[in-house]
Amino acid sequence: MALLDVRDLSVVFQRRGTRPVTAVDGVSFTVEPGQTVGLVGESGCGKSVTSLAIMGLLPRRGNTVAGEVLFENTDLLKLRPAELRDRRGRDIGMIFQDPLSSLNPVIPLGLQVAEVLERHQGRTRREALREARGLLDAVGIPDPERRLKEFPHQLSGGMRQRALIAIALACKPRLLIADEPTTALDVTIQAQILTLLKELVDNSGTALVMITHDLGVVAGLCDTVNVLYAGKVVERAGRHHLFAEPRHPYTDGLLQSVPRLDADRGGRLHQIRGSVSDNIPWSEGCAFAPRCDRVIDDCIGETVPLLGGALRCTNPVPKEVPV
Amino acid sequence: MNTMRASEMQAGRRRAVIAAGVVAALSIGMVGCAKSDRDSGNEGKAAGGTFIFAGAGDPKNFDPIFNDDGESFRPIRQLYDTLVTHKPGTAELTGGLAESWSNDPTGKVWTFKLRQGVKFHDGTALDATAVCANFDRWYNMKGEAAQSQMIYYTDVFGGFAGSPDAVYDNCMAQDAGTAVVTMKKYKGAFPGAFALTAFSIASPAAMKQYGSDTVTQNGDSFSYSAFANEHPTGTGAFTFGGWNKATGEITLNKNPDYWGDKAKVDKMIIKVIKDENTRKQELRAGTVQAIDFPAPADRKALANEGYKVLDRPAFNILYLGINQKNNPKLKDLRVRQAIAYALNRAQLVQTKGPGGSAVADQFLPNTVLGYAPDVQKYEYSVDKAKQLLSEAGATGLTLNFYYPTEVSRPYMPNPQEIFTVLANDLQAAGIKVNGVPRPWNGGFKDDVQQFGKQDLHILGWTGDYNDPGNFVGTFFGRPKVEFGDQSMADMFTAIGKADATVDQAAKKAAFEQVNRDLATKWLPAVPIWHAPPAVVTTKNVEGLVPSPLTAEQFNTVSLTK
Amino acid sequence: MVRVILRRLIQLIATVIALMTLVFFWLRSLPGGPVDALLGERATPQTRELLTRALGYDQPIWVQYGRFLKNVVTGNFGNSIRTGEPVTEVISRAFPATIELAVAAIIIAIGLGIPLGYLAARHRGRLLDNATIIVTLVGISIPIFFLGYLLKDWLTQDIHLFPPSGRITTGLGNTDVTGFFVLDGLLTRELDASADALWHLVLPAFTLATIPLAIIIRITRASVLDVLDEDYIRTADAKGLRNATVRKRHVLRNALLPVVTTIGLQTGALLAGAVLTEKVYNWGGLGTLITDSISGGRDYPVLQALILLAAVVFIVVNLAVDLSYAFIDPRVRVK
Amino acid sequence: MSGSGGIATLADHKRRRVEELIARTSEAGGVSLIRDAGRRLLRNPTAVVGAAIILLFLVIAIFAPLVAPHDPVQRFPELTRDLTVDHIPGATAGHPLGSDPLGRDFASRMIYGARQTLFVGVLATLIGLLLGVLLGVIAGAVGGRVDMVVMRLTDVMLALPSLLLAITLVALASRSTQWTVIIAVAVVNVPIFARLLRGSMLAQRESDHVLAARALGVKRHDIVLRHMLPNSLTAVIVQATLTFAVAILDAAALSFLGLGDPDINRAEWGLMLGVDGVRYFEVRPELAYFPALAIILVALGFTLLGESIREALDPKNRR
Repeated sequence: MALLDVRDLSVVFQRRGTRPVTAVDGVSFTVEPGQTVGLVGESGCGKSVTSLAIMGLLPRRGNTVAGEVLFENTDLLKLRPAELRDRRGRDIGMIFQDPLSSLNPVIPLGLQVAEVLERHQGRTRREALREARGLLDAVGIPDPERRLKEFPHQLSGGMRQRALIAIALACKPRLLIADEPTTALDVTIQAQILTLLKELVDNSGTALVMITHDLGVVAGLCDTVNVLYAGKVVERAGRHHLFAEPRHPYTDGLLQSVPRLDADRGGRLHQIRGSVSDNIPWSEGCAFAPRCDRVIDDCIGETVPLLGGALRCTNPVPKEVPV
Repeated sequence: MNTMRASEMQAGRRRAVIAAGVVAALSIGMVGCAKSDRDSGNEGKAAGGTFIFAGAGDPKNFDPIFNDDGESFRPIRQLYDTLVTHKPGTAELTGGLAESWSNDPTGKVWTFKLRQGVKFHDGTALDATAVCANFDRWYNMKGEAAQSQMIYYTDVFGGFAGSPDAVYDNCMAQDAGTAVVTMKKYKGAFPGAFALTAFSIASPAAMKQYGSDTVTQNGDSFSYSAFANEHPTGTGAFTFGGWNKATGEITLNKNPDYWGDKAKVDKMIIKVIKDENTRKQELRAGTVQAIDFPAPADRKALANEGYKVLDRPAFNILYLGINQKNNPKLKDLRVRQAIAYALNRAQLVQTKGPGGSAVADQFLPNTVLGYAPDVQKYEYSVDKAKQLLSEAGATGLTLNFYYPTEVSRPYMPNPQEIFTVLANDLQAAGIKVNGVPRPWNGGFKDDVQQFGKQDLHILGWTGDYNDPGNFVGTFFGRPKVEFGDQSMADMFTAIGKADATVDQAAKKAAFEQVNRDLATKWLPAVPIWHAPPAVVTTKNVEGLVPSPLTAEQFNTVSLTK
Repeated sequence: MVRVILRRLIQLIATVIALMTLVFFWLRSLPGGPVDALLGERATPQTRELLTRALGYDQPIWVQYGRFLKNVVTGNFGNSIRTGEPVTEVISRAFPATIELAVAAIIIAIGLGIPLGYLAARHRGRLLDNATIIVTLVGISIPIFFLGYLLKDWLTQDIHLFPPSGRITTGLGNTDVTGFFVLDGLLTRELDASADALWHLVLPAFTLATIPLAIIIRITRASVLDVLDEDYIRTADAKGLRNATVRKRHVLRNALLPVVTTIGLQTGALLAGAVLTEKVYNWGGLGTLITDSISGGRDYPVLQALILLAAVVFIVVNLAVDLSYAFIDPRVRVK
Repeated sequence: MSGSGGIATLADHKRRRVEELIARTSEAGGVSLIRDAGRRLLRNPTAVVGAAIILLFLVIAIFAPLVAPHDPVQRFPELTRDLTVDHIPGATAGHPLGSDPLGRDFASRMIYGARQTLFVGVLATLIGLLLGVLLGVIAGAVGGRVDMVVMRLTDVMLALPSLLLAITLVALASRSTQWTVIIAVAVVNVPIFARLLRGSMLAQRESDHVLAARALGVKRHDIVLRHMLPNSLTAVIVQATLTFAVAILDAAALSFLGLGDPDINRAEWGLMLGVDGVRYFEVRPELAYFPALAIILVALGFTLLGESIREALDPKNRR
């Protein structure tokens, strides 16, 4: 049985005096216990919104969430706010993009770690702080005793992100959602954080939803990958499959736009034409059509279905025929 | 720069919480008290025998000789007595500490027969020596600081020991009951001036004990003796109970062994409330029983609500001064007359005059000796004005009209309005007016009385004692910058002569002539109105007799339930 | 921290000296002034001359300035022209009155302002919010002297709900210990006096509080809204913390930072507002003193001292605010 | 720009469809800050209300002579006839709002009041703004010792709370005229503008476009005038609108303290409220209510507009 089963999730933003915008458009995917699933796509493709919707962290005003988010067969979307709060941080942890702004600037680190333990495991402040010390140690923050009393601005970016991880994993959740956990960090730190994440989830058997625009990250740790475009899943495949032979032109484009060491020198880097803003509503056909190299007349007209629950394309990249 | 420990953080938060609590408590508390206290507040109202009078300003101190303003004189009048005083409600002289007084033919020697058995508040007796001690004290006052504060003395007695124009010579105690004061020369001001509150008789013993004569200059001002501030000692109907400056309350207690009618209330509090509107509201709220100087606009309303509006007989004058120095055209009598004709004084009195005010046709009220009923009146007539102007070849005349701001005087409740109306009238007669506002203490008095920058200005005067010299004498008796120096010598001499006349009948005639000539021949200024200031009391206040000199004696006041 | 305080103190002294010198020479250059103010309408040329010499105005200006500086340094500001007592006395008597009033006003402004602002923010866009916004806007736009005037007319005349003016009922104010009447009453166990003083305090305090209250509400509301869409609030929610915890620990504390600064800035507004409020309610404080010392006869010694005092208070308060700011916001502390 | 290269191969009707769809979406997206701000302003009711009030106020002020029934300083016999110090005649034929304390037409005075009030407010604001901006620019652009001096100067000014400073200035001016009031109220705002400008200048000195300009070797004063000043001005404009409200309120307060414009012939709302309105409140409350209402409305108008402009320009509210 799936740990997390997202069914036909869609989110519509509606601000006063503007046209409604469909940020997430019927996304479905599942996460098995201990599995690591990637949500990939350019910024604005709706991947972060998806994660927030799952956690029920979207601001109440001005948007409507539809579909089901089954976590161990209970639909999180149907829970009362209080019940949801009981699960957040205990069953599902989350890590955010910008570690600095994601930590409260005026509260010492110790408390920020401890409070989640106090909340979900009924620890006293003293116990919680002692435990927090251990957690910081576990995520590789040197001299945790001192750090407990320090404030976010006194820590380095990497350490802040480690702290956030410590907070997210404090209560041993069964699912961890990481929303672009490394984009705000230097490349060297990125690697460290990723490896840290990897070993933590592996050891604790925590399932991980990794949200990123960086295929490199995906390649690093995801078991299966969902490629999102304009709020829809356009391709889903196992990591090796996806990298070996991407079928959707968009995925293909993404892959080709990643610089490769084994690429022949001077060969110019491929890029996807245009930007996210020039796409068309799915109702009118394939949203990617305007930017697609393989666009054909059939792409325009009516919505393209997710063929075999894995590929949303009328004119996919042909499978390579073994020579 | 140590960082804060978690425990401290807790403390911080706790502090915050406590603070919040206090806030809540206090704000609730306030409202609570607002309710619980309403009754006890009203008790304060007619508290037994305490009479609360709302005055309009702070007194300076309580040593008579160093004061010259009404707010200081009000309490002083209750604490002290003068040799000669006024019949209640009039400006007529009557016996004070002196049962009777006489003047020799030369008019220089004054003999006072003192009341028997009068005691100062400190128990010492009032006798001739005490009286003379006062006269000598004034005359021999040392130090510029002290002397500069004896405004009335310099005005009336000319100067101090050693000064050539000093009027006072000596004072002899013929016997315990008889004091003989000798002057170097006759002065018309006497005997009226003996009734001036500034010349109240104080206890020599107390003055000695509390070093009354030490006036020390400090920075831009002076500080006065313990006598003047904490221990004023006279013979008055009330004794000094203290001055609470924080609340602006001067407390006076009944003097049980007063020689005259003993005070009917046990206690009197003079409460200083500067804003006329607030005085009225306090009266309505019942927290005071009487207020001085109600706003002219409020008189009718208060009367309708059943308060007693007591008008003081007018003893003041508002005039339009004309300075002949800067603009030669003004030397021409016809131009000055044109100005007089141009002013619609009747309308001004009707629209802006406080109740009971009347158009003035000469510079003294009709109660004063020398008032001439038959002076030229200058009835309002634009045509006459225009005609005179053209005769004088002064058409298209432009005049600088100075008027004071930041001030309100009984004779001039609202200078700006008065100026606006007068200017308006002058414009109508074809005289261009260039209005120049100046703060009362911030330049007006300087510019007008020191430097004479103006062509026209409004100013006035409240009489001190019943003598024409105190009015016309003060204004036109000597050359004054205010009206353009040295001009019209004949006016000065005429007034001088009148003032020097000893025989009362002759003096009366002389001043009547002066007033006629002021109107017809000289016209150095145009009299505008006499505006009686009022006192308002609650229904239950009896026996308050308003005095033209604003010299009310409160021993006659009683509170009926 | 210490260095900060020191720098501010030095700055304060510099500011003050600059101010005093400015004021001194300016005042001396004006017509009228002390001599005029000291002499009533009856001044004769002789007395005028006597006085000018007595006050040393015949001496050259720099001599006067020297004397003035010497006095100031020795804490002697001369005597009030109107009352003749030492300026220091006059002011130390008026000071408690204004502080009492200002503190009451600040308590009201903060006590009502922060909760209201917070509620408005929580109910953003709903009735309560809009109502609050409108009220605050009017609160900022109304001339407070007129507001005070109306309150007085409505609540003290026909219905004697509150006293029209003054700090305490005539005759009750004899318990002068600290000069803070509410306190004095408590100290001397004369609770009725305290209550009476409080009762007198209500209207003036509310009048004076109007503008700070309005501003604090607006600032609180705005900053709460800002904090609400901060990432760390999302984190706190992601932790599943209880709503109450999130608000108390994470929202409020951050939201208060700008409010604290505002409160500091408002003390200035308070001093200014006191001038109007005190005139309306005949409140014997610094405000009244200022108006009197100007229109009541150009009482320059008092005026000088008052300007100095106002400056000192204003600067000191803001220093205090900065420090408290450093206390709440660790980021500032370290820098 | 659209990916026409890709869709070029499509059949015409489909391509056209795609292009128009793209056109629609992109038009909804990226718009310039100012246009976007303007858009949001028009959508914001408070802004519209504020603007409306101000517009009305301006119209009345400018066309006062046409709107007003009479000359505001003329005294009318029919009004003075039954005018006394404790009775001010109310509405009569030809005088819709009746008389003022001197027998002048109150309605006309209210209307001309708009003009005078505008005059005071605008001048006070402008003078304060110009001086402030000048100081601020100098401090911000030159920096160093100059900056230090300017800041100390503003410190001295800020040390006295606004109205107090104004009061003192008026008192120190010895002669009270309309101008002393205007100047006093103006000077109060100088330090505020100065600091505002300096702040944004300093911020910009480090900003990319300025650094770029400097790198390109653009002269300093050009950088200041062409690049820095314009960007600071939005903030200044907002401050100015808010200042206007404060200015007319301070003017009114001064009048109330008896330190305002001494010429009571001049019809200015603050003056009318602070002097006649208060003095004759019991005789005829309208003398207070009407000017007070007018002041509140106008102050409100400017505050509303200022606040909503600020809001509109705030990048946080974009998207």
